[in-house]
Amino acid sequence: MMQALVATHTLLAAGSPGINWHGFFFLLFALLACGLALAVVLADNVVRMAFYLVLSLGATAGLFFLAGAEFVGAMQLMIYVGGTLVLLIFGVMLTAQEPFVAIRTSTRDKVLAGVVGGALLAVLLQAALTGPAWSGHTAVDASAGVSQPTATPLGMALVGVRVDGDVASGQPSPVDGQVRSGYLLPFEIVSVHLLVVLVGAAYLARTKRRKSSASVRDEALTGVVR
Amino acid sequence: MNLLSDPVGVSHYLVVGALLFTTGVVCMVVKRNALGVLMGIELVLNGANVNFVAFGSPVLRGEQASLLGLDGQAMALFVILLAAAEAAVALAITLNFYNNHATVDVDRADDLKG
Amino acid sequence: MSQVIDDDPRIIEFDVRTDEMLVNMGPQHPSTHGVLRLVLRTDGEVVSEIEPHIGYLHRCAEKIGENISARQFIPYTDRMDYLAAMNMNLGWSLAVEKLMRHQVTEKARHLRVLISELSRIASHLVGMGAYGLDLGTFSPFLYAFREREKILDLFEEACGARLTYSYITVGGLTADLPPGWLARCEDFLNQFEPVIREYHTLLTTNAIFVKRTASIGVLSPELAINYGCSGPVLRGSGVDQDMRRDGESIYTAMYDGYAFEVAVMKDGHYPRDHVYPAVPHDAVLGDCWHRFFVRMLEVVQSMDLVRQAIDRYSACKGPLGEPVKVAEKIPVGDVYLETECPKGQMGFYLVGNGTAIPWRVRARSSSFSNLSVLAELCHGCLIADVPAIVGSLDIVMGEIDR
Amino acid sequence: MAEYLIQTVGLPEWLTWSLMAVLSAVLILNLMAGGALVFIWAERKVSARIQDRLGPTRTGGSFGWLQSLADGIKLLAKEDLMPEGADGMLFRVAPYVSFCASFAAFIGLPFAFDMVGLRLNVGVFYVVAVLGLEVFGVILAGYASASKWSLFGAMREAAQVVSYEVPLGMCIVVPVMLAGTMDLVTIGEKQAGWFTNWYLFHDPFTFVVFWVYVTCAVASVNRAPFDLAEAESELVAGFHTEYSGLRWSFFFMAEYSSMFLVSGLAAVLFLGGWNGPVPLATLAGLSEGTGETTGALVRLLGLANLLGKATLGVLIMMWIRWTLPRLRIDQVMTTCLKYCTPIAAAMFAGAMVWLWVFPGGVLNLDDGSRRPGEIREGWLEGPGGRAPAAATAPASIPAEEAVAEVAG
Amino acid sequence: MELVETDLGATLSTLLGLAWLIPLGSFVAILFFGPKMGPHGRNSAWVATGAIGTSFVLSLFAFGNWMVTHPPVSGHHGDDHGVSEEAGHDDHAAWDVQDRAGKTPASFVNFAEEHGEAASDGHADEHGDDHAEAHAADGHAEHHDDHGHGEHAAEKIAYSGDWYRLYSSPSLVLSIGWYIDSLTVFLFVMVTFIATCIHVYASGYMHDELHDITDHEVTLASGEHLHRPGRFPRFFQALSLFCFSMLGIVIAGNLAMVFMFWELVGICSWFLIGFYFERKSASTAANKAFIVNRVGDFGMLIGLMALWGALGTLHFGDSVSVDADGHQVVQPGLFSLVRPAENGHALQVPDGMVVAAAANRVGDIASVVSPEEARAVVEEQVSGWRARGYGNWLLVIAGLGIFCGCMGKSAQVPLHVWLPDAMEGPTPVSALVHSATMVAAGVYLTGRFYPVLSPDVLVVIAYIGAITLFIAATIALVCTDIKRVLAYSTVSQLGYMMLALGLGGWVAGLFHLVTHAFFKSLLFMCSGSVIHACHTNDMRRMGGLLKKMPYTGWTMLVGCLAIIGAGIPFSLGGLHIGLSGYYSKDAILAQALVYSRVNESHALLWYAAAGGAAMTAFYMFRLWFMTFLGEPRDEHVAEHVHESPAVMTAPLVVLAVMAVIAGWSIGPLGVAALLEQARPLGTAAGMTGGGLLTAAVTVPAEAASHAPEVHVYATWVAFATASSGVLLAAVFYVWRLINPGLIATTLRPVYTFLENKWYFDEIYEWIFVKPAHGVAMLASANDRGIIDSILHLVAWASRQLAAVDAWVDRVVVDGVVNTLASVTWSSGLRLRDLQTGRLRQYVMFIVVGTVAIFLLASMMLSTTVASP
Repeated sequence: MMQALVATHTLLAAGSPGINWHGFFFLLFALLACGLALAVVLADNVVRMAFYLVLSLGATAGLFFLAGAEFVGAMQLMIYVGGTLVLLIFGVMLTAQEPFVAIRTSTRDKVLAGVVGGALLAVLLQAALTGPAWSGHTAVDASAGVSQPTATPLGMALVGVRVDGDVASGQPSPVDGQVRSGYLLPFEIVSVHLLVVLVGAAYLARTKRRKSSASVRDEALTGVVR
Repeated sequence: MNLLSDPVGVSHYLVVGALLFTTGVVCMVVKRNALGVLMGIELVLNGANVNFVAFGSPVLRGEQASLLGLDGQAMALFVILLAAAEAAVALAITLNFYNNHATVDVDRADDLKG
Repeated sequence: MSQVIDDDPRIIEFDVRTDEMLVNMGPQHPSTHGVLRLVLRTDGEVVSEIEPHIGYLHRCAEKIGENISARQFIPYTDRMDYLAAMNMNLGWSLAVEKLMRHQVTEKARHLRVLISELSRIASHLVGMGAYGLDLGTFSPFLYAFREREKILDLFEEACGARLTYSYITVGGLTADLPPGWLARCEDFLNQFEPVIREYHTLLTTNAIFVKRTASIGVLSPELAINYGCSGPVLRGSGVDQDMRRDGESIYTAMYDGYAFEVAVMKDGHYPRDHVYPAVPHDAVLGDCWHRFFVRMLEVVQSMDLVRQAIDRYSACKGPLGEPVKVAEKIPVGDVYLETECPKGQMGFYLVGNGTAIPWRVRARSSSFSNLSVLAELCHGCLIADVPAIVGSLDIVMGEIDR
Repeated sequence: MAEYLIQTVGLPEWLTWSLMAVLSAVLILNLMAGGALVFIWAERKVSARIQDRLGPTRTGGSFGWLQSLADGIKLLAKEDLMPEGADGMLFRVAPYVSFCASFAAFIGLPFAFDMVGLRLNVGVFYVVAVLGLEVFGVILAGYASASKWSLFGAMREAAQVVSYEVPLGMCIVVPVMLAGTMDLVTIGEKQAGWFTNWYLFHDPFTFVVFWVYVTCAVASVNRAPFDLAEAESELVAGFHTEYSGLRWSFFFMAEYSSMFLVSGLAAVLFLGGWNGPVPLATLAGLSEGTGETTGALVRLLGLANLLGKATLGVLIMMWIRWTLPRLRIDQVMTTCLKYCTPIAAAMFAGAMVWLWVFPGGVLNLDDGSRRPGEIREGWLEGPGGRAPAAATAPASIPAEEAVAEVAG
Repeated sequence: MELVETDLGATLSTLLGLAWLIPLGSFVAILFFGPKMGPHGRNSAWVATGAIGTSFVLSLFAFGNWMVTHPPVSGHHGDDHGVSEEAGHDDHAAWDVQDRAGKTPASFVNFAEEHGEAASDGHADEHGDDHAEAHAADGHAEHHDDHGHGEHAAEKIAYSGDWYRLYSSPSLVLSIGWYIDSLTVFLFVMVTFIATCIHVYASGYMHDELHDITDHEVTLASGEHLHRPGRFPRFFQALSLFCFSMLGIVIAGNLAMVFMFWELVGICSWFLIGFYFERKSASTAANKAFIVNRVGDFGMLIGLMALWGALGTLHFGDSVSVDADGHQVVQPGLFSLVRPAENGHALQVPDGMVVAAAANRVGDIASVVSPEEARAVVEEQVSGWRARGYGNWLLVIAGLGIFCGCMGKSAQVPLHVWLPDAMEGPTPVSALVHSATMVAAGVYLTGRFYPVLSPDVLVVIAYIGAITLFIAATIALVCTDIKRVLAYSTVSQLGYMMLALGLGGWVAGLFHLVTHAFFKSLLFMCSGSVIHACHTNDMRRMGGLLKKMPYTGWTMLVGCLAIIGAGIPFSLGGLHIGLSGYYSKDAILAQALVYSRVNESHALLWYAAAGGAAMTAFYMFRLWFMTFLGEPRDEHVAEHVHESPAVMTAPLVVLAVMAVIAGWSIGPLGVAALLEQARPLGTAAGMTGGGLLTAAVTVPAEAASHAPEVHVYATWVAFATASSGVLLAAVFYVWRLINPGLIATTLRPVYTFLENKWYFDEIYEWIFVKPAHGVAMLASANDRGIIDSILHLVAWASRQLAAVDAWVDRVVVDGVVNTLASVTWSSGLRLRDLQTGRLRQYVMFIVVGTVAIFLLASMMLSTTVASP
């Protein structure tokens, strides 16, 4: 997957691809992402589901890279794929007892879900395809966009400074003359939110249990609490 | 428009996002395992993220991307972060549920049944 | 299964509710010292119950002993604690001699001390090296074996064998030492002495080692006595008992005139005849670290004894004395004698009926008693602590299963 | 080379570019496979020397240098067993997940100036993120093996790696902060000059943070004393208990290349990357930009430097492994959460204050050609813009003068 | 030193900012980890001391930077007590330095350059005439001719800037900023130095708090004494916060920030004075200090409002910002508004105040013409209005208001009553509060705010100061509590400072502030040492302690000599030799003399000052003699007296040395010369004004007091009064020629009057407290008698009404509600089937709902689009 990325960027940097590599890799990653997402739905085994999900998210990260959002892509790999999924697999394993690894769903439910999902998909696709057609014309110039640093402006924006037009200095964006605000406040809110959530999760996941009498005796005997 | 013949653009990403979103929803509906539902949620969020990134991408929207600026990417970042938080909490809830009910079958979680 | 939370001290918090599982450790596990099988009941990494299963190495040694003469039984004792076969030989020989009221020559007595203490060093070297292995460090094991090989070289010179010696035998020893042996032994001791300091650096005072062993598997003196533990395991809990000093007279007489101090912690410190590393802050008397440390002390102690024995042996003139005949008759009566082997107190019981073949032979294995305390020690420990605790008991399955 | 192929040989462009991509991929692949062979051999020799023995001596003549190859052939020939209750698909796929993660991380690691698979402006981040995926292979292997020991190993690995990513990230942020960029090439470039420009010697905080990084790196690649996932004395062989043959060897290739990778990362982040302790090339008046041949030579020198540093790191890890006992899982977590993380955080804060108080750095011996410690220079241009080396190196100081300075 | 090339303002603000914040760090650290710092938090002392020590070192660095970059020159009106005669007057060198410094951009505000430019861009032309008018009206025109020190007015070096803007709008900028001149730098050094000494001293003094202690002064209801755990960390925590607050006042770049830290100082003093809060007296004293200060702060708030409302800024210095076009915009601060450069830095009522005062007229104008035109008209009119005195009152109110706050903090009559009571705190606190921090804050702010004070206000300040110094001195004459004597002496000396400031002796007043800080902290710590040894505050039970406590005794003698201004009143080979107080007090006296000569009607000020000097000498030496000389009066006390530990005596010695040398000048290096650098622009010359509160007065230039004919006379008077005071004390208490008790009985009414502290507390009790009680009682009676009975009536009526209503409720309303409820109940019963509790179904519902909404919306949209 990553190997492919090398090729992509080399090609895009070259500026004049013989075939549409951007399209090719987009198709590849898109198919991977959607196909694996489908596999998540179809799989019965929880661990396999998690595995497919990891790959699907990874492929999405590839899509992000293709869209020039390298930082978000790396973040997706690190936090989403790395953090979240490890967490998930942890949970899977902690609760993975034979009867629960695969819980079957009734066919009726599946069919119903398929119908409803299809309707939703139709609505969404309708929205996606009838939107303004930005597509196409700028994608060829992707070589310019790819090498633009995404991490720095994003990082600066997170601490409240917008490189592309800043409220603090009152400088408008060079592009559209708008003055934008940074994300310091949302960033802080999210930070605190994360902290609270983690503390809450840690608390929630704990359970109380009666200590066995043997360990009480052991403790009394050795005077060592472990 | 013809998706297959046009160069890759926002619409393509939107389609992928829609597919991921729908898959996630179906996953949430179909899975009886609480963790499966959780994975469905992750897929839904991921689908939304694809849209955000697409709208904010200078590659896909060229000059017009500046209308959205970094907002698209920043929003995607926040979604990722909050998804991590959400996963932690959801997992904790699942574990708690498992502790109390000795199962992760969401169909058995009908204590609030009317 | 959520419990009502109250102030009951027996209710503790667990991270996540997990289900207990049974795990088999051994008999093909790398750190069970042979063919021991431990069945662990674990909750995550926490061991709630441990049950040793033994018998994989049972060879009916005792029953065989009732069908052959006392001297013929010597090779079988070799195969009990095969890491310290000399001490096994000695234990059996002394027991038979006690029944026969046989007195060995002075020269043989000193040679026996020399050989058995060397054997003790060799045994403790294995214990030490293997303990490092149990804790995940490989190099000390090979360092220990390097030195042990040198001792085995010496033994080979003396009796021709490297593992199952049958050297010490009823009524004396099979042969006298070859010429130049004593000098080579001295050379070895001189070379070995500084190496011990390396061991202390590598293990005893190593911060990780201390973390892994200090306050782990704490064995209280009462518990140790109740379970019949002996040897370094007992002394590691601070019980001042050593058969070489406290045993029966026929055994202690062997050490008459030898100066040694039992390696046990008294009044908060160990005997200070050598420069030892200080007891770490975290260590609790009776934990794995102390058991290990006592062994290390006994190595030095044995070196002292070997040196003394060399002096006394070379001072003795005259013949070594011949062992008793193979078919020598055993008087009627029964006898039980415990000797201080490297692993603990090894007891032999035999009943003579006037023939050359004992009517009953039984052995009391030190490792067996030491192993029996394992369930107590491992309760509530982590899986990673199990090898640490088993290793600190320094068991030999050959001796347990017989 | 690409131009050469297109213009002279006349290959079609798409084929050329594909060839180039495949070439770089193959190079990295070879580095991993070959590196693993060499390192496994080195491990055997190093451990042997540490343990007072000889190690392999026969295979391939002296030094037993073909031993790893022989082992590899043996592993190829071995039957790849799979336990009966195993989840077949995951069991098969797990080693490749580990391997791919390790492999993919190499793409972002620069081996010399601009000698990098892909110069990403989020290079450090990318490498760490991808390396973190290696844990998936281990977890899957542990789960799929249907063995309790494997499961234990996997759980330990998961807990450990996830925890250690926190202090590791904090350590990495320090040089990133000093350099003002996440681009590994730029980070390396900022440390050009004498060894005093290395971030290791930038200030006391980075010096401390380097050692925290070493600890965390050792832990995150599962090497002793943190090799809990495969603790042979406790868990038989941990997550790869049930593996044999080629699949097993993939785990090992992943492990050794991860070791190499974190060492290389340490070299780039703290030890000046491809810049030697003495700026030989600069003193001689050469730089990457002075010409095709000399530029290539300078890069080769840089490559040698980086490989040397990374190999040294791997050797040090081996040394540690064969010396120390293994920690217990709770102690590993304690080390991470109670020591490494707070220390790294404090050092991060300290380095920040230091940067604020001494914006120009303290120890910098300027070799006259590059301005070390400059923050944010050209960050807006990103990796697309050339680093200042090419522009300034040859002109600013004549070679004779520089040599004379050193000699004097 | 490379610092010259860098921006000194940035360096100083960094160094001093760090020095300021470090005690905050210590505070936070002790707040959170205090009890964990060693046994009983023992190490918190080291944390706090280390923090303030570090601040001291940083301040020293800053000081060094300052001295290197702006070495003080001994101007000819500088301090001529020292060896300045030899030093020569190298004004040109000074100019060179200034010029170089003037090149540095950004936060360095070189007034001469900046304002020169501002004046040249046509601004001056417009208002040239108006300025002349203003000059004539205020009588400022002659100040250049008088003294010829106009060039010094341009020499003021100050750096100002903002670290962080809390709030920013066109009408108000609230920021955390700095204003650094030599006064700031030097006060930083002084405050941190003294605070360091006091921290060290306190770590010994407070050791009782390290374990559980029984407070014998607190008796519980059970008859036992209070037993409580020690509060060692808490003490140092408050001490750190106190230092942080004080340093915040000193470094503050605007009045809002001053006010913030002003209140912080107040709350810290509340913590510290009430440290033994279980003691009734201590908690009362803490409350008293706090409340009395609030009275002052109320005035200060009025001043703040007046300034902000009229001028729209609270910044001291000018602030430079970059506007949208990238131009630098200078927004004038208070100082340049009140004393604009184009006016030669002479005081004039700022435009804002004039316009605010002429609000009616502005309204008139605005009602006739368009806003733009109105602005132009108003601008035209401003100078005319100013000439007619619009806004004068506003300026006076602003000045008085701010001074009101200073009165509270610096314990000026009538707000002085809290300070003696504040002795209830531990002695290190007294030393800190009364020397370097709290009371200094008032004087400091008066000094800092000096440019804005009009002559009217100055007269008020002078009189308040004089009254304070006199009243306090008289009370101190009869006090027997050793700490109260010192407390009143503090009040008295603060009166001196205020007097000096009010008389135009800007350097003199602040100089005295500095020297006083040293010797007063020394005196307090000595007294603390004595109390520590004797376990009593009563001087009547002491005596003859000199032998047992030599360090304490002799250092205290140094302190006494310093406070009375001991020195040789004539020149010895060109050198005037004396202790620190000698220089500062003489400067004040000289200024008073000049003032009284210029303004005959205010001669009383001079007599008060001179008389106060005599009294100072008397009561200080009365204290020393009673404590250290003679025979022990109380055997019980005397027998267990011992010298204090080294950790307490060491600061004493250090401070004693400082008390001796703080006033010395070596070449151009001296406190006075240093302070001269910080002199506010335009105050070097005298000014004439007033007429609002008093008859017009002329505030003489401070340089005038250095004239030999004035100075020599003042010095001799000071010497004579001081020595007469000492002699009198000796007559009473050493040689015992006269029995002091006899005097007391002879002058019984006076004695009683003084002993009761001029009945201030009683007066306040009668004027404020009792009436308040009375009003409260009246209100209470009103509540109970009238309002309550009305309420009862209403309640009764309501009950009757309610009875009727209840019937309606039960029958009519309940019937409706019950019907509704049963309907809801039954429909709920039917609807509950929908609530399956099944998660997946809910998801399904959501999806179906979403799709439905989309479909509906698109349908609606299409129909609305289609319909027209």
